[in-house]
Amino acid sequence: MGPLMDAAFCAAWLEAAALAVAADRERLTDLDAAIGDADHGANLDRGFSEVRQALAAGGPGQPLAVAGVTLIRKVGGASGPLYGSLLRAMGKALGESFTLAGFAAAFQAGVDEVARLGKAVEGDKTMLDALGPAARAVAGAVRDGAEPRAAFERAAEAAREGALATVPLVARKGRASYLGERSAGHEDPGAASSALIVGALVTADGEA
Amino acid sequence: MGPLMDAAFCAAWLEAAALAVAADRERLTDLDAAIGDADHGANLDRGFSEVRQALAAGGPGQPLAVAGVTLIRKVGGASGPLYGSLLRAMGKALGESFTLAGFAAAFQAGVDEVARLGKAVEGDKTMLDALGPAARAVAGAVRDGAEPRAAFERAAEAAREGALATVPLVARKGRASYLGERSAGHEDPGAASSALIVGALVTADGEA
Amino acid sequence: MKKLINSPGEVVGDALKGMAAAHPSLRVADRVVYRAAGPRAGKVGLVSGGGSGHEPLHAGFVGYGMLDAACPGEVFTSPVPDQIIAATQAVDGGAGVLHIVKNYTGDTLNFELAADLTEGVEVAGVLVDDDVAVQDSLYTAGRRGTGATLFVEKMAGALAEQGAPLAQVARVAAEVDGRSRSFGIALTSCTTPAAGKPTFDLPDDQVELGIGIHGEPGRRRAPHAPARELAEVAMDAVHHDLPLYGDLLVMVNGMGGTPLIELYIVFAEVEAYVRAKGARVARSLVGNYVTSLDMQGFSVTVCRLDDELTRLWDAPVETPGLRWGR
Amino acid sequence: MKKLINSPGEVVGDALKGMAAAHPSLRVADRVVYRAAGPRAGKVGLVSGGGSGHEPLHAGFVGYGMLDAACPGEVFTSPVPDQIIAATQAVDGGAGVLHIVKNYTGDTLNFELAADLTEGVEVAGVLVDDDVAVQDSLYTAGRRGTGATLFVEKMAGALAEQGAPLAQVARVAAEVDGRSRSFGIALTSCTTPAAGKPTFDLPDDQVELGIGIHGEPGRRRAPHAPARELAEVAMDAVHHDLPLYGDLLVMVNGMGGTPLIELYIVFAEVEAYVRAKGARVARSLVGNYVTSLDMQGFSVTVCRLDDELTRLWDAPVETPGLRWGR
Ligand SMILES: Nc1ncnc2c1ncn2[C@@H]1O[C@H](COP(=O)(O)OP(=O)(O)O)[C@@H](O)[C@H]1O
Ligand SMILES: Nc1ncnc2c1ncn2[C@@H]1O[C@H](COP(=O)(O)OP(=O)(O)O)[C@@H](O)[C@H]1O
Ligand SMILES: [Mg+2]
Ligand SMILES: [Mg+2]
Ligand SMILES: [Mg+2]
Ligand SMILES: [Mg+2]
Repeated sequence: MGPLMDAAFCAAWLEAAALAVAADRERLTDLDAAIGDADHGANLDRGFSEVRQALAAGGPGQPLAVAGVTLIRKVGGASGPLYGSLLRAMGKALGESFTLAGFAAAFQAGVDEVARLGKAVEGDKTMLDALGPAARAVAGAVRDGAEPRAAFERAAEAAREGALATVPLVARKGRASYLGERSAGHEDPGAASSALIVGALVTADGEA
Repeated sequence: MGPLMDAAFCAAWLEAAALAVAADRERLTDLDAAIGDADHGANLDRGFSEVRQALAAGGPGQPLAVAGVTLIRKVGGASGPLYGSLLRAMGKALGESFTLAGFAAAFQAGVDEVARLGKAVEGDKTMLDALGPAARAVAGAVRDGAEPRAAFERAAEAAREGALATVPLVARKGRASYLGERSAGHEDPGAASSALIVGALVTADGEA
Repeated sequence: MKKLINSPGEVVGDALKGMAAAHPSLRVADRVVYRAAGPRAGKVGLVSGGGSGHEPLHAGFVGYGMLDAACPGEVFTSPVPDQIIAATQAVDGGAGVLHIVKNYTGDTLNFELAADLTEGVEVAGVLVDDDVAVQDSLYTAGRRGTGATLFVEKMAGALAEQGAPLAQVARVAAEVDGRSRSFGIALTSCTTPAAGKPTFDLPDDQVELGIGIHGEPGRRRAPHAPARELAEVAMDAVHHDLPLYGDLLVMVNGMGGTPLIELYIVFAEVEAYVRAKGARVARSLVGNYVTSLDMQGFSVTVCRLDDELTRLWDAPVETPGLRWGR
Repeated sequence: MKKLINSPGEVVGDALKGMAAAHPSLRVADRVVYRAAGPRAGKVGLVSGGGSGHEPLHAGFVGYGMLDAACPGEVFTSPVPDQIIAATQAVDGGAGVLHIVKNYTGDTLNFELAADLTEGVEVAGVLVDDDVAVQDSLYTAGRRGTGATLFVEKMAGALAEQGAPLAQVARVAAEVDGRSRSFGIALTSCTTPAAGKPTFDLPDDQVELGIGIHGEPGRRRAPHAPARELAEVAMDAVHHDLPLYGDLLVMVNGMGGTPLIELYIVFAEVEAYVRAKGARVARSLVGNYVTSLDMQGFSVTVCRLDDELTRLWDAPVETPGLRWGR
């Protein structure tokens, strides 16, 4: 059992994720231009701006649940409902305060929801290739009795590696799959943004 | 009175003009791109190819009259009817054989017809700025008792100078006039093609 | 140059083949596009034409309520008299034929030659010259004909369909032209198949103001600006020449390479401009109608309506390019 | 990037403003485009939608005989469930609503979420997946929906207008999709307003084969070739998947930046191809209908007609983008 975490941490995470997405907006769109339709950075940046507004408006509800619903309602595209469902599922599973183990379980539940909705598995060259390893890294850290900070660092590392590992893959889901063999040799934009979002856990932990 | 010239000379002139236009097709279109619609070389080349075919088919009639009707019927645009009328008027005025003085008068009649149809005067930055001086040069040569060769050389020179003199002018007729002041600084494509066609008189005379 | 063509010399012929195959309502013969149904006895015939590269103008406007025949020339080159003569003779239903001619030296010369040479048919002509970017004076070639050509063809066509005599059709055609003004702005040049390269170079941050429909450069260049400002430049030019009031027919026309989504954005600005002047967009058209090959940009054409013109505009039309009421 | 826009973020909103102003037959509210006349009691409602940038699809096909509402997303981004829920509830005339969804992850996810969340309305869906450039298998996202969307919207719309029940409208919609195939070729990339630069670079002597309608690169590159050969590549791909015989509905569709004259040239080749296979182009459509912003290129969509589908195609339609019979 790790120490207790709370909703404020979730809000800080979302804030850090929003900043990271805004900073890399152009890179994400460029990745999407190569094997998709050149809007991933714009989509997520629009979505996370809305998330920040929704959180600033300060309504009730777990920040992750609020963020999830906001992404679903405001982004559109593939990544809107997928990231939205990830966060909504996590928010549903987490209360006002929770342990790192609770967080790990919620994270896995969110990732499972993405896989279910997207009908995708790891190796399909999607965000799952970063999210899946990241969720397992947090769970592993919990088993090892690690502190949140170390857990998040391991998750961020796993997500980054997972994202990079999409480069040689041939896409089987999403727009990149239309390219067939030509999708190989490019990093999946959704995996890249997942690495950013998971990486924001570390930033948020540093601040909290 | 100069020596007698004949229909064969007219045919040779048209042939030489066709070759000159074909060789400078791209330059003429480029001139037209700058202040018109980028088709002058294509128009004239298409027209003179048809003229060569019509003459090769060997029907009856003065070659210039045949050429004139062919240009009117096949080219379109501004230059088709204008050059066509120039040549048709010349052909009407000339018989099977004629003197240089007769040619000079016919040339002037053709130029007058262009001015009438185009409602243009010299200085409007059109083909007239090359054709007018050329016709006067032939007439002058006749007055001076020059040989055809010398007359044609003077005409070619006058046409070239006339064409170059269009560069600073602001166009008042044709598409170039739409550009207003911006038409200054460019040679008029029709004046340039007129210089080629008049210049072909010299080539034709060398061959005849 | 990347174009969907077989070769530069075959562009017009191949496109006409495609038109004929796509539209059973049309018949193409010797470079003239006719209504397949042929002339109607007693109806004034309408013939238009001009260089190709402006599609759907003119051939796309052949059909019930609009043209009887169109004479397409080579790209940006007016048709030759033979085409016009053949068309004029073929569409005469005994009530005479109206030539609708855009004011370009080449078009006027070739239509005049054809009118002179057409025997046994009463021919009247209307000259379309709506482009306010060009100064109209005795000492110029006069204003170009651009977007208003569509208005003239539509309204004169409706009147002819209703059985009006030639003189009246010609009068209304001239009236539509007199009540119409246009102004165009290009973001890019077009590329003619014959030249194979853009007619003019336009830096990525500049636009051409006051362009025509043949890739002629405009009167001047200006920095690229938001749609709102470009629409204002165009509408100011129109309004300066034809003060806007009352009911207007407004066309926001793409130059061929501009997608519809952008034209709607321009239309929103144009409509707001008109409203701000206290006038009203009573009828409108948004799309690529009078084009300049693959040029990106737009033109706006405004016609001051009255009750008769509104009725003529609303009358049924059935052509490949414009259709309503049947 | 040179576009006729005010700013990248305002593109869709501004274009909808223009559509509403240009077409009194439409009503725009909260990013949904409706028929101004509202739902008709007892008629099945048709809702479609998808990313913007494909104009006139979808909003341009709202009107009599076609859609009841369209939900435009951001450029190339599927709409959000809220839009779809609002549209679905608004157009229900008591006979249920058909969702016409192009097969993209984003579109299917958002329409599914919306269908789940819409209360009190019977909802059926049809997935359009006509693009033979994409391999269809259990292990892929499946074929994209492209040109056939227009066919589905037109024919299902006609059937709904005739009062058919939801199940039958859905069945015919699926049948139209099943009988339709598409293939697209790009000469240039498009430029999304958000990215501000072309999605892909294509050398001046190359084309992309098998492109979609979102600037996704195609399956492979090939040297640029005459229209005849490009048409053959596209038609071979279609014919390989859906052997051509009998009466066909054929659309030669521009990708947004291709002028009509070139599309007619392609159509001439496509028609010749069809004839050579012993089939017949019974109905056709040539123009920019299912576009990809300013991309230059074309797609061809073929649907095998039967008598019922021919009747549905010929039935009256009155929308900004497609109109005949009224
Ligand atoms: N079926 C799927 N399952 C999981 N992730 C997916 C799926 N389809 C797409 N994605 C992810 O979404 C990303 C694309 O998101 P985005 O560009 O915003 O949406 P769109 O593809 O609709 O334009 C891809 O890079 C991929 O990671
Ligand atoms: N009214 C006119 N009078 C005399 N020459 C003219 C007139 N209008 C145009 N021209 C000549 O025609 C030339 C253009 O010919 P061309 O490009 O073939 O036709 P178009 O202008 O119809 O495209 C001009 O450069 C000019 O010399
Ligand atoms: Mg994308
Ligand atoms: Mg020219
Ligand atoms: Mg020309
Ligand atoms: Mg997208």
